[in-house]
Amino acid sequence: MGLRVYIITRTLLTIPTLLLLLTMVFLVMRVLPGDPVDLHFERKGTPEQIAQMRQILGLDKPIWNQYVDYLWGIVDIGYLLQHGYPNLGKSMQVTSQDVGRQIFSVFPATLELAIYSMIIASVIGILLGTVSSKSYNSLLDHVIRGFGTVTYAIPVFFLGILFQLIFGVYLHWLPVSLRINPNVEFPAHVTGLFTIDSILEGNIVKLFESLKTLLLPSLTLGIILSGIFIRLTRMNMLETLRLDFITAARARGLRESTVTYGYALRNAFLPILTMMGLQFAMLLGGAVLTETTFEWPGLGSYIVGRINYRDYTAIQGAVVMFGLFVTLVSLVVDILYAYFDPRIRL
Amino acid sequence: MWNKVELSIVVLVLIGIIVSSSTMYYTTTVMSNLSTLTSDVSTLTENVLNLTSSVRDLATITRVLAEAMGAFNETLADLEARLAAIEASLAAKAKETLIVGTTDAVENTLDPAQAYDYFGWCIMQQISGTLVSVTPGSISGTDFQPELATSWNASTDGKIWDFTLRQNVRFPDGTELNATHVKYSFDRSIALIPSTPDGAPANLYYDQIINRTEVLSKYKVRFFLNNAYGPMLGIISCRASAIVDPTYAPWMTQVNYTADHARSSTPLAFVGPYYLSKWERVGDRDIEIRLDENPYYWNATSGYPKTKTIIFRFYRDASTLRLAVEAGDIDMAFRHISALDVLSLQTNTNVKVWIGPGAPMFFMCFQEDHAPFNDSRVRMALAAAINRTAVVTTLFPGLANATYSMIPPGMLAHGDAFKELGDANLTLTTSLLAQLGYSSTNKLKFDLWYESSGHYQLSAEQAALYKAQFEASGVMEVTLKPADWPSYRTNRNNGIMDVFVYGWYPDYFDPDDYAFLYWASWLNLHYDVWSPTAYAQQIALYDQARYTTNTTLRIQLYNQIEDIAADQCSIVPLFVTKLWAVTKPKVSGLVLDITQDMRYWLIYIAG
Amino acid sequence: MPLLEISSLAVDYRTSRGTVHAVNDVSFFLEKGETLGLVGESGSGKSTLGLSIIRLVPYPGVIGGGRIKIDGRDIVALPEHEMQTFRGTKVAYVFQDPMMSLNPVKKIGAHFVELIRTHEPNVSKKEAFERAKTVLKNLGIQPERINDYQHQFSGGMRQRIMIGLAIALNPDLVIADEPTTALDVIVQAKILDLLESLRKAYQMALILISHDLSIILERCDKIIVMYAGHMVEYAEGTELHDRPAHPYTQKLLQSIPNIELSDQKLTAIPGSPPDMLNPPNGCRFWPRCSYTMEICRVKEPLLISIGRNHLVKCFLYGEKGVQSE
Amino acid sequence: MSEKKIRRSILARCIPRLTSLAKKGPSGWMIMIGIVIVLTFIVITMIGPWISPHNPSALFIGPPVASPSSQFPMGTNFLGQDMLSRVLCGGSVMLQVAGLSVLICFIIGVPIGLFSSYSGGFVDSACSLVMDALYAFPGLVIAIAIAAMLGPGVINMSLSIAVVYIPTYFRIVRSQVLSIKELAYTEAARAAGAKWHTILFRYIFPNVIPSIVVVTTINFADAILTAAGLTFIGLGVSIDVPDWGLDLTMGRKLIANGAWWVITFPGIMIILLALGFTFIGEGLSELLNPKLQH
Repeated sequence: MGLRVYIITRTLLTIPTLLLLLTMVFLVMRVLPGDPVDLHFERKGTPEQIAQMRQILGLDKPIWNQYVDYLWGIVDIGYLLQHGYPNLGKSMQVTSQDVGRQIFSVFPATLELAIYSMIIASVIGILLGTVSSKSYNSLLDHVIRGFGTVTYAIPVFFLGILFQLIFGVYLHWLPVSLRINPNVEFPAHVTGLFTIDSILEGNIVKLFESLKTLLLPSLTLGIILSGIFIRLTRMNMLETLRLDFITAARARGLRESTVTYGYALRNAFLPILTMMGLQFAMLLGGAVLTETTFEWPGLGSYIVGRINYRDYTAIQGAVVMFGLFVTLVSLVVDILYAYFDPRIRL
Repeated sequence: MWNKVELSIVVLVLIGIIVSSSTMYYTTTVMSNLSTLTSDVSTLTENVLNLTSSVRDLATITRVLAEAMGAFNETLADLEARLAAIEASLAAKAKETLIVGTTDAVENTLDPAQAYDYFGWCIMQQISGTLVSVTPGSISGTDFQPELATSWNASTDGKIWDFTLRQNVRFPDGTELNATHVKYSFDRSIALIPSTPDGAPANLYYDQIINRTEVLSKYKVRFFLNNAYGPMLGIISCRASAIVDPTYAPWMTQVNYTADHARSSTPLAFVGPYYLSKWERVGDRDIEIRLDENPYYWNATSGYPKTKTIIFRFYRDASTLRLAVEAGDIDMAFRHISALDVLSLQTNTNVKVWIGPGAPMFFMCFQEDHAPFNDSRVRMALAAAINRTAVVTTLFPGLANATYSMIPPGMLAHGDAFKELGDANLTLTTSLLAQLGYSSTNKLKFDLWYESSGHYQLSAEQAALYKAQFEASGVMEVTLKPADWPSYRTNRNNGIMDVFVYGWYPDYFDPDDYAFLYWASWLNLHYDVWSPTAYAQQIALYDQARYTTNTTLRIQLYNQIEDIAADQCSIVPLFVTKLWAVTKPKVSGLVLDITQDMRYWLIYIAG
Repeated sequence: MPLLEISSLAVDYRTSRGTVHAVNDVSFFLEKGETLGLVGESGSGKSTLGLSIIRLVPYPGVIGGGRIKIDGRDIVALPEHEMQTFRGTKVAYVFQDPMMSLNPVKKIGAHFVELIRTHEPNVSKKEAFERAKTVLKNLGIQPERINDYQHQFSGGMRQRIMIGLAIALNPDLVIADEPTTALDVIVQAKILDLLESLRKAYQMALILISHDLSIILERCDKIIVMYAGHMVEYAEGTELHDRPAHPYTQKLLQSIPNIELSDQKLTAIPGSPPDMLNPPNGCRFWPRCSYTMEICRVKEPLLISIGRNHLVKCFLYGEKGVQSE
Repeated sequence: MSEKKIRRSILARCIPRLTSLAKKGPSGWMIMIGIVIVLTFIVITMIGPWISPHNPSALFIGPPVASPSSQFPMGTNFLGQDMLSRVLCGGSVMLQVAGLSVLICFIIGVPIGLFSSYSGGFVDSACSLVMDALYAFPGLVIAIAIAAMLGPGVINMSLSIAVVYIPTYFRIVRSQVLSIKELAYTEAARAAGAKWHTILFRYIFPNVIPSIVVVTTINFADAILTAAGLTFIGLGVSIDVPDWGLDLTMGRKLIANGAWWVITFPGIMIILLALGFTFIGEGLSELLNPKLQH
C-alpha cells in the first residue's frame, strides 16, 4: 500500500530530473564553441553545404524551437510506437539514417555487457568486502583493500588488452572480439541479448558461444568496478558490525554466519545497493572503453565510431540514451530499496 | 577470524572460474581435434574386437564376459559412428561456407549510381555482372574477357562501341537479361549524376564520355561516345557499369540500405555468382553480410561459385582481426591485417599469407595556396628530402614498392621520372632552400598532416618518418597534425593542410586513371592556379593520350607528362602498396592481381 | 562449586596509540541465584568486565590474563563454537540501549525462533513460535504483536523483548548492563522489578551493571565497586551501605540523595576519571582522593580484607594488610 | 623572509609530518606511500628530458620492436624509439591534463558550492538540482562528447574532464557547509554579528578543506585515467609527443606479435601514478571518517 504510493511519487519525481538532464545535454552540445555543422566541415564548408546540413538537422530554426523539437522528439510516444524507436534526429553521415534506430539497435549489446559485469562486480565486491570487514586490520583485510585500490587505478582498456593477450593470444581459450564466435549464426533477434535469445531459441551451442565471448569483456569491466564495490561493502559492513544489535545477537549465541549475513550484511545491504546504483553511471563510462577494446558492438563503440565522423546528432542521441539509462536504473534501485526496507514501506 | 562459510565461498568461486575456463579450453580443443579423436576411437574399437575374438577362443570362460564385451564394442562402434557423423557434418559445413573477417565496411550503398568505396564495389562484384571483366591474373590490368557480353567491337574512330549480349542470362525471377536492361542501367546512372555528385559515375565522367546508348536488338547494345576513349573497356568493366534490375532500381532515385530486407537494399541485377541473402547493420556498422550461391548464375555449369556461402564479419581494428584469423575464428582475413602483423604471420604455420601486386598509390601533396608551397623549388626540395626506400623497408617490408612515377609498376608507361631528385638527396634540398633564404637559423616551418583513424595504414608512423627525414636536412621544422579520416577529407576539400599524404585507389587499370592526379581538382591544391603553363601543357598531353588508341604514342605522352611533373613536383609519388590476404592453410583459389579485386567465387576450401 | 568464578582477570585494549588496561586483576565468584552489582563511573571497565564474561570484548580488546570459570569450566581458552553454545543458554546479556539491540529488518518473532532453533535444532519452527508467544505473554506484551518490527515498539517494550530473548532459554546467569539507563524513570522501576521477578522465577544468577549505586544497593546481595579498571571495594549490600571503606565508595554514597537524613548535604566527586592510556602511578584514585598520602602516589595498594567478605584496595587500612582468603 | 627560507621551513615542517603519518596506522602508511609515489613521478617527469638516455621522439634509435635488453632496458617500439626514454618523459601530458582539470574544477566547483549552500534557498536548490543531474551522468561519456566537439588537445581534454568533476566538488563542499553551518560556534559567531564573508571564510571554509583535499586526490587519479581513455579512443595528442596513453594505444597494434613490453611499461606507469593519488585519497578519507574511529 505505502509502497505503491512511494513508487508513484518517486516515478513522478524522476520527470523533472529527466527534463533537467535532457536540457543539460542540449545546452552542453550548444554551449560548446563553434556549431556542429562548422565542426563537421572543419570550419571550411561552402555556404550551400552548411545551409543544407543545417536544414537537415533543423539547426536553421531558432534555438527555442530546436529545444522544443528535441524534447518532443524524445517524448513523442506516437513516433516511438510507429517506428519502434524515439525520434533522435537524423545522422549527419551521408546515409542520413535515423539516429534513434541506430541507437536502439546497438543498445541491447551494452545492456547485456552492463548486466553481466554488474553481476560479476557485485559478487566479487560484496564477498571480498564482507570478508575484509570481518577480518578488520588483519593481513587479509589489507590484501583485499589493496586489490580494491589497485583495480580502481587500472585503466579499463589496459586490463582488457592484458586479458586479450593472455586468454586470447597465449592461451587461445577465449575469443577476443565481437559478440559471438564468427562461425556461429546470431540467435534470432528477440531481446537483442544474445544469451537470452539463444536460451529462447533453445540452442545450447549459441548460448555457450555467446557466454564464452561475453566472459572477457564483462570480467574486465566487472573487476575494474569490483574495487569500488569492495570499498563500499567494507565501509558499510564495518559501520554495521559496530552496532549494538550485532553484539546482542552474538551474546545470544547465534552462529557467526547468521550474525554476519542475517544481521550485518542484511542491514548493510541497502546502503550498498543504493551506492552501487550510483556507480552504474561509472560502469557505463567504463563500458565505452571496454566495448572499444573488445569491439563489442554496443552504444560505446557507436559513440566512438560516430566521433570519427563528427556526427553531432548521433553523439547527442547516444549521450541522451546513456542519461535515460542511468536515471531509469537509479529509479529502479530506489524502488528496490523501498521494497526491501520495512522502515520505508510502513 | 573469518569462518568456514566465507572461506568455502571464496574457494568455490575460484574453482568455478578455473573449471569453467578449463572446460572451455577442452571443448574447443575437442571440437578442433574431432577427426583425430575419431581415428583414436576406431583403432580402439579394432583392438577391442581382436580382444573379444581371442577371448571367445577361451571356451572355459563364460560367454557372459564375451556378451559384455560385445555390448561394449557395440556402444563404442555406435559412439564412433556418431562422432564420424558430427565430423562429416562439420566438415561439410566448413566446406560450403567461407567466413571472411574484414575491417572494411560498405561505406554507404550498393547502388552503382552512387557507391564509390572498395568494399561496396567488392560486394557488387560478387552479386552483379558487367559486360566485360578483367581476366583474373592479368598483369597490366588491361586484358579483358567476355562476361555478360560475349563479343564487342569499336568503330575505327573509336566513337561507337557495340556489345553482343550473352543469351539465357536470367535474373532470379526468371526474366532474361536483354539489351534494354543494359541501356536502362547506363541511362539511370547518368541521369542520377546531378543528385549524386560524389558517386562513381560522376567521378568517372560517364556523362562526358558516353553520349548515348541504343538498343540495336534483343542481344545487341550500342554506345555512342563523345570522343574516342582509350580506357573504354576499363570503364565498362568497372563496378559502376554493373547491370541493374529495373524492378529494384527505380528511375531517378538512389537505392539505400533497408533494414531486414537484403533484396531491396540494392538495385543490382543478381546475375553474379552470388546473391545478397543478408545485410545486417547495427548502429552505424555492418555486422553481417551473407552471400549465397546464385542458382541462376550463367557460369554455374563450369562449377562456379566453388564455395556455396560467404559470410563477412566486420572488425573495427586490424589487430583484433589478426587475432581472430590466428585463433581460427575466421577462415580468411582480407583487408586489412596491419602490415606489421603480416610479417610475423608469414612465419606462422597455422595460417597462409597471400601477397599480390599493388595498385594503390600514395603520394605527398602540397597546398599551393599556402606560401611558399606555390614555389616549385620548395616542393622539389621536400621531394628530394624524402627517402622512399627507408619508408618502404621499415614500414612495409615486402608489402610495398617505392615508385618514382605516378603510374604503378607493371602498368603501361610506368617510368622513373622522379629518380633524378633521388632519395634523401639533402644536398639538393638544402641548395634549393638556400636559394629562398632558408637556413639552419631561418628554418622552413610547416604543418605535416596525417590521417589518425586508421583509414590509411601506419599513417602516423609514416608521418613520424617524413618529419624525421625533412628535419634531417637541418633547414626545416615540421609540426605533425593528426586528423581522423572524415576531418582529413574535409580538410583536403577545404585546402587547409600545408603538406599531407594521400592515397589513390584506381577505378580501372589504365595510366589514364593515374596521370591526372598531378592536377586532380578534388585535391584542391590549386596547381592550375599557381603554375598555369605547366598545367596547360600536361592537360593537353593527357587529353591527347586519352583520345587515342595508339599504345606507343600514349606511352610517350604519359612519359612527357611525368617529366614535367618531376620539375613541378605538384604532387610527389611515394610508393605503391601491395595487396595481401591471410587465410587458413586449407583455403585456396585466391587470385590477387593488379585489379585488387577479390573474386570470391574462385575460392574453395580443401576438404 | 560456584556458578561463576573469576580470578585475577585482565582485559586490555591494544590501540595504535598504546595499550589500555581496562580491567586489572579482578577476582570474585558468584553462586546460583545470587545477585551481583557492578558499580562505577563510565569508563571504569565494568561493561568490559561484563562482556569479557561472554568473551565479546569489542575490537581491539583482548583478555590479557586470568581465568573465567562457568560451572568450573574455564571459558577463556574455549574454542569459539563451544563458547557460542554457552552464550544464550548458560549466560545471557541484556544491553543498555534497547533501541539499537534488535535487528531492524527482522520481525520480533523471528528473533525468538532463530534463537531457540540455533540452540535447540530439533525444535520445530511452530513450536519455537509458540514458545516465543508464551514468553511475550509473561513479559506483558500481546502475543499477536509477535509479527511486528522493532521500530513499532516503545523503548520499554523493546527492553522487555530484550529481556525476553535473554531468558528465553532460561540461562543460569543474566548480565544486565545498564538495562534502564536509556529509559525514563517510571519504566526503569518496572523493568528492574520484571528482572527481579524473572530471576526469582527462573532461579537465575544476575549481574547488574550500573553507574547508579542506589539501584545496586537496593537490589544486590554482593557489590563490586570499580574505579579505572580496578575493583577498589567488594562487600555485601548492607555492609557496603553501612560501612563504606574506600574513599571513592564513600564519595559515591554521599552523592546519593537520601530521604532519611534530610539534613544530608550531597557532594559531587571532584576531578574526573583518569586517562586510561597513561593512568597515575600508585593508587589510581589519589588525584581525586581527599586522604592522599605519600605512598598512594608511588605504590599501588593491594586488595586487603577488612572484615567478613569485605575487601578494599586502599592504604588507609594498613601498608599491606592480610591478603583476602 | 626570503623565498629560499620559506621553502626550507616548509620542508622542515612537512618531513616530520610525513613520518608522523606512519604512526596513524595503515591509512597513515597509505597516505605516505601515495605522497612518495606522486612526488617521485612529478620529479621524474620534470627531469625526464635530462635523465632519459635518448631523445624520446627520435626514430630508430634501435631496431624496431626490440625486446628489453641491456641497451634498451624497456625495449623499443615499432618506430625503434627507446621505450625507457618515452616512459621517463611520457608523464607530462597526463600530469598537465590532470593538474589543469583539477584547477578548473576547484576554481569553479568550490565557490559555487560554498555560496549556494551558504545562501541556501532557491539558488541553492537550483544549483544542486543541476549538479545532481550532471553528477548522475556517465562521466567518461560526457567527457568524450565534449572532447569530440572541441577536438583533440591538452586544454580540451582538461576542460572536458573538469566538466565531469565540478559536481563532485559542489556536492562535497555543500554537504560539509550545511553540517558546519548549524554548529554552535558558527551560530555564536553569527550571533556576535560577524559578517557573512567572515563566517564563510574564517569559520566554514577551513573545515571544508580536508574533504576537498580528499576529492582532489581522487579527482587527480580519475583525471589521469580519463585522459588515458580519451587518448585511447583517439582524442589524444599527436604521435611525436611522448605520452603513456599514446604509447599504450599505439602499442596495442603490436600485442598480437607478443611485444608485451610496448604496452606493459607505459601501462604500469599510468597505474602507479593513479594508484599514488588513490592511496592518498583513500588514506585521508579513512583517517577523516569519524564512523571508523576507535
